[in-house]
Amino acid sequence: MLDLTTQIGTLTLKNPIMPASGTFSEDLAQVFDLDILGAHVTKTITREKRSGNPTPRVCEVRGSMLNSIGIPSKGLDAFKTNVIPFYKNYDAPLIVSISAGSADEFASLCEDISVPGVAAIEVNISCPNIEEDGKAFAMRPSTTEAVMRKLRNATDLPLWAKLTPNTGETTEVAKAAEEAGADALVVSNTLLAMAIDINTKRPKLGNLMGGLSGPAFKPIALRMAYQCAKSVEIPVIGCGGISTIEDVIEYLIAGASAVQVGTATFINPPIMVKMVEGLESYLQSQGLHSVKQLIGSVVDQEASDGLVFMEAAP
Amino acid sequence: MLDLTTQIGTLTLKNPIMPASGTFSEDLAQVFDLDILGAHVTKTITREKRSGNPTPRVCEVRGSMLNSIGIPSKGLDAFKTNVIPFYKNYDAPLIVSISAGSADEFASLCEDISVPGVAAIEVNISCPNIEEDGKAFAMRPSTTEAVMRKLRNATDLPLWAKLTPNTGETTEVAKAAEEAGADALVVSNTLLAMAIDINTKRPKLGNLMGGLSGPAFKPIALRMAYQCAKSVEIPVIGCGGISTIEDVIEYLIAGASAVQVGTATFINPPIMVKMVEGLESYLQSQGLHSVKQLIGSVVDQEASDGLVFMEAAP
Amino acid sequence: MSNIALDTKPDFELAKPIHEVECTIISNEPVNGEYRLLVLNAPSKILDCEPGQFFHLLCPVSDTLQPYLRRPMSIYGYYPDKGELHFLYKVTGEGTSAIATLKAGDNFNVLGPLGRGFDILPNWQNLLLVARGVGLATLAPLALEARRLNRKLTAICSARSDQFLLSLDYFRELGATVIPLTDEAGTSSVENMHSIIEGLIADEGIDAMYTCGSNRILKLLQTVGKEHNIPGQIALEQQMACGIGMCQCCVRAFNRNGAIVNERVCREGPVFDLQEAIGC
Amino acid sequence: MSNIALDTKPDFELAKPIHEVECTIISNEPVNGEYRLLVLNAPSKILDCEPGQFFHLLCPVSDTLQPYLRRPMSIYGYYPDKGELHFLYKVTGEGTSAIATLKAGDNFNVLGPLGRGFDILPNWQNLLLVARGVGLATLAPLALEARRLNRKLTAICSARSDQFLLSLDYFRELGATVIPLTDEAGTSSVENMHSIIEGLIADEGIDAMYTCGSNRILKLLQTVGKEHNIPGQIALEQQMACGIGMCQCCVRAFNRNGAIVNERVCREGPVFDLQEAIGC
Ligand SMILES: Cc1cc2nc3c(=O)[nH]c(=O)nc-3n(C[C@H](O)[C@H](O)[C@H](O)COP(=O)(O)OP(=O)(O)OC[C@H]3O[C@@H](n4cnc5c(N)ncnc54)[C@H](O)[C@@H]3O)c2cc1C
Ligand SMILES: Cc1cc2nc3c(=O)[nH]c(=O)nc-3n(C[C@H](O)[C@H](O)[C@H](O)COP(=O)(O)OP(=O)(O)OC[C@H]3O[C@@H](n4cnc5c(N)ncnc54)[C@H](O)[C@@H]3O)c2cc1C
Ligand SMILES: Cc1cc2nc3c(=O)[nH]c(=O)nc-3n(C[C@H](O)[C@H](O)[C@H](O)COP(=O)(O)O)c2cc1C
Ligand SMILES: Cc1cc2nc3c(=O)[nH]c(=O)nc-3n(C[C@H](O)[C@H](O)[C@H](O)COP(=O)(O)O)c2cc1C
Ligand code: FES
Ligand code: FES
Repeated sequence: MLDLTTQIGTLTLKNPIMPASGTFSEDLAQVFDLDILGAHVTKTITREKRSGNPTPRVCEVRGSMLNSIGIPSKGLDAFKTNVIPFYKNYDAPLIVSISAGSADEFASLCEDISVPGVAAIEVNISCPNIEEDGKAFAMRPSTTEAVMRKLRNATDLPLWAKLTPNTGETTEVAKAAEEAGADALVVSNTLLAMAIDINTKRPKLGNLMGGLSGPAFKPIALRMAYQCAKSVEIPVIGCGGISTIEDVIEYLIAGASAVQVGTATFINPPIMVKMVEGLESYLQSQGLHSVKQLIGSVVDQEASDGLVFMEAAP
Repeated sequence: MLDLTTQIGTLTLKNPIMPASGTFSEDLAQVFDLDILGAHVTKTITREKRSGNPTPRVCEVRGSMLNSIGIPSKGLDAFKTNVIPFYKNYDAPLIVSISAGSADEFASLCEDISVPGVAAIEVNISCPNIEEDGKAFAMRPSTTEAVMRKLRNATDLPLWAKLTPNTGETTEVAKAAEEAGADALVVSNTLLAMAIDINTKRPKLGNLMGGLSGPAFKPIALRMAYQCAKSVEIPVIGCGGISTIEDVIEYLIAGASAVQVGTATFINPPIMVKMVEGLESYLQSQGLHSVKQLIGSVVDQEASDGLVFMEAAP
Repeated sequence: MSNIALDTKPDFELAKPIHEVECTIISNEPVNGEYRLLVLNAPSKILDCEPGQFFHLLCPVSDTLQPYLRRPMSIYGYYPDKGELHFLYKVTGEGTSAIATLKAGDNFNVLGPLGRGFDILPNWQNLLLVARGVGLATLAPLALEARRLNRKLTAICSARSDQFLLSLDYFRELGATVIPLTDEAGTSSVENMHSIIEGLIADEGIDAMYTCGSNRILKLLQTVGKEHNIPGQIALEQQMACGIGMCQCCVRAFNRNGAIVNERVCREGPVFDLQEAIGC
Repeated sequence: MSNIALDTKPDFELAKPIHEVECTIISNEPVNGEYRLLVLNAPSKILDCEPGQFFHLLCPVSDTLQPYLRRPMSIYGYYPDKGELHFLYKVTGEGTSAIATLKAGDNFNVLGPLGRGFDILPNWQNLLLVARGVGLATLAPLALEARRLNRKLTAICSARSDQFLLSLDYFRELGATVIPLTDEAGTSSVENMHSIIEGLIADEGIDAMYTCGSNRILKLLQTVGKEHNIPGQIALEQQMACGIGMCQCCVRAFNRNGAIVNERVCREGPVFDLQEAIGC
């Protein structure tokens, strides 16, 4: 029997494939049976209603996309009334992504969303820390640790910390999150980028800048997932540019215990189903019996010690 | 008369197209007349002979590449004897890229390379600072400022500081470099990334990780060039993923005073020649008479004030 | 694929399944200088459509054209009996240029049908359709449906010149009264359109109005609708990533009960209430 | 393009110009289960080649195959009179799979000729060529050149089985003596190869040896070369980005005067001194 399960702290997922926050919703149930997935991850919510950023909110770049959706949110109450009950119809665990502009607001939202039906909380600490200088919490170890401690005290549910690539301190931030009690790391959110329409001379996004996601982003997020898996003991959930079963395998080999699929679902909505099937055939073809045999199986030998934590010269 | 010239501090370049360090050498003279270019930029050199990183040193990722060449160098003396005289045959100014592991070694190399035939020095501060924790000088404003001050005191030649994308403090680093006396910023070097061969489970680069360059990198480097141009008074030279004349124009509109072309030359060796021609036709078609009319012409209005310096939420 | 059975799980809003399938190109020919007609051989499961719905198209990739996101395109015609799906499109950028390279026999991946189509309420007998340019592509299936339901349809079609007046014959064949207006002939002004519509209302009455695209027409119909209390619907466009409601990139603002609300064009639309729509 | 005149500027090492040009595919057919022959219609300016040189090929991009870097490929044949350029290649990954999709009439962008080819010094009369598998592609033009210079050539060709023995007829037509060895027949062992070579040396003598690829053959020829003081050359492979000497990614280590030196395969090579080469 093939064993596709993976362990994220106390949670056992029936397979390591799940959607990334903001690229998934109840609507996808019209495309396939959502119980095929290892978990369900919601779009980030905030306590208040928010309308999100001005349009255009997405644009295409060579083989990938930028988005500046922001966090439009119907608010906490609407979420509890409409969204949580929908996912109760499924066995897959529900992971709720939350965000706030200050550590205290973050913690109080975290507490209020710790309700039955929610299996874990993903904390989107890649959003700007409004109390400080507007840099995301996850850009610095100190702000990461501070917000994560408050979040840890606010809930007994598993806490997944979603990191940002917009930092030069990936491993330090990862360790700070672990230190402060995160149960897993999601690596990572989008990378700040920009595109300009040369005809109108206007930025292609209403918000000027936005986050790069999709295939172009993969080598960067994979590097981060590898660095994090080498630096912490808690599980790492890889996220960034995963579009094929080969990408899933690459992340697992690099050390990710599970993966989140984002932009690829926009291009190919049933792709996560194909990945679950593909993972099964891959294990079979390799004579492996469990996903766990793949996780962290990268052959990096001595090379890894000296290099992982040093930013390589060009 | 079309005016393609651009001003980088005291240097006037006859057009804004030049190669990026490490993606250009005397060998390209076999493909086209190198005097077509606005400037010549050498591969980074070190004082000592170095052999560079283990092979494989490059690999392909979706629509782009990673490299971990390192800085193989024949050393300062060989450079002075063989390379500088070669470029004396051309009118285009010679920009020499240098690197070192400590601020003092950097400054002394800078002094020793300030010889006739060299028009400006590009300082590759994206290399690891061996004295501190191995993070590149340009990852932090403090180390940037410290090394740039020593470099500034070491030469009277124009100093171009080459920034790294592996930081969450792009604008702070840009300002620190300006503050310490840089004459221009080159934005930017490659972004740390990784790829694993799923068949062998080995990293595709001998060095485990390497720098992403090419089209996938463009939206990131363009964002940085825009942020830098908004934050400093000195000229910004855009670099990252430029492969077409449209890319050149996008960078100029974003605020770059000139551009460096790297990976695109590997795919299409005469591309810089086509870009110079293309720029001319573009200006003509737009009824513009000077490249300077394009530089910084982005229509970002009010939006820019609040947003440029805040890392956008996903 | 996407023949993943939706089993006993909760029916999301009792909505129909969305399919991702490979179709085969039957033809892809220019209709006039600006538009092309794409005819696909499609499985019947994706041909259970409503007028106003759209598909999200995966564009082919080549050395020179490399679109990444899918492109939304209204259904121009759907024919379950023949197994055909038609799109009428204008080549405007990278994606549509790539679609234009498709040849008979090529595979083409489509996702749909998507979104909410036009309503034709039982008491809407006299229908008016006002469109300009490629907007006709979106409104065309409405004419087919109007005939099926045995309603009377008048189509005011505006374009730069006669040569860009698409689908007139198609509308006529379906029994619609067609009123062509062109810039060339000086007949396409808002004023002229207004007086023509007032004439129709005075003459035999209009129960519902449909349009899409043009801002000027939207404003005109909103005025007429308010004055004569005639309901109406408009199909809107917005940039899309997912096309099925997940990404929230395709929102537009609407006026509803005095407040401004954001709605997703791909999910709550692309057809919206005429009076709630806000021009841009 | 690249018809950019190299005017009065310093001749870089007096080297010939490198051209980037679009060629047209004449044919691209399988030669046996593993190899394909690509025949291009090429302008004469790129056909001024030396045996052992290579071209850097820009692979076509499609929905499923999207190679980015160029791919290096030895010249299998160059025919300035017919305006033809030939490559013999094995489909191993994304790039060569993409090249395999090219059809007669398609355009194909090549860069070259590149690198330093084989030497045939005036006093090298009896030449020995030892190759295995696709390595024959690299050595084939050497046979043509040997005939042009009126030298005697013996070719030891090794492969898994007869069916993979490429180019034997080609070598024979050019007047070479061909010694085929196969794993199937059990004749391809290093020992057997060694005794055959010793036989040739004893018989009529060998002035120079050429090989490429296989580590086992390299070691054997180094031993033989040292023992009998016979010079030799080897063509080596390494991953490439630029192909013309700029990026330094294609280095390999060589033994030179007791020290280890790095050389660029694309520029100082791909042909190197046999004794300096280091197996891997
Ligand atoms: C629901 C809906 C139905 C449509 N029906 C039709 C139709 O029947 N016939 C037709 O010709 N066109 C139709 N359009 C417009 C069509 O989607 C665009 O013309 C097309 O996406 C342009 O892509 P491009 O790559 O050629 O242009 P580019 O300008 O290069 O596109 C760049 C990006 O902007 C998006 N974009 C550009 N214009 C539009 C637009 N008007 N609406 C939405 N996104 C846009 C593209 O999808 C792409 O992501 C419809 C749009 C929507 C939203
Ligand atoms: C000077 C030279 C001459 C060559 N001549 C021939 C020839 O005549 N016929 C032939 O079949 N092959 C030849 N090769 C090998 C050929 O370049 C590779 O088989 C080809 O690049 C594989 O590309 P791929 O995308 O199909 O394989 P992949 O394995 O998917 O390639 C991945 C990457 O590795 C590189 N790579 C893989 N194998 C090699 C290799 N052996 N050498 C260099 N780079 C490699 C590719 O270029 C690409 O960048 C030659 C190589 C060199 C350096
Ligand atoms: C349209 C869009 C909306 C997103 N919204 C969120 C969000 O609300 N919260 C969050 O943590 N990440 C959000 N993300 C980031 C994704 O979850 C994911 O981290 C990122 O897209 C990288 O994965 P990918 O390359 O597979 O898309 C969003 C991404 C996209 C493309
Ligand atoms: C093979 C290779 C070698 C490089 N070597 C150097 C170097 O020695 N010094 C340096 O400052 N940048 C080096 N770079 C970075 C480039 O100069 C440039 O900043 C980067 O590639 C981004 O531009 P591109 O996307 O146009 O290639 C190198 C890049 C590549 C691809
Ligand atoms: S396009 Fe994604 S929500 Fe509408
Ligand atoms: S491939 Fe670039 S130096 Fe050889």
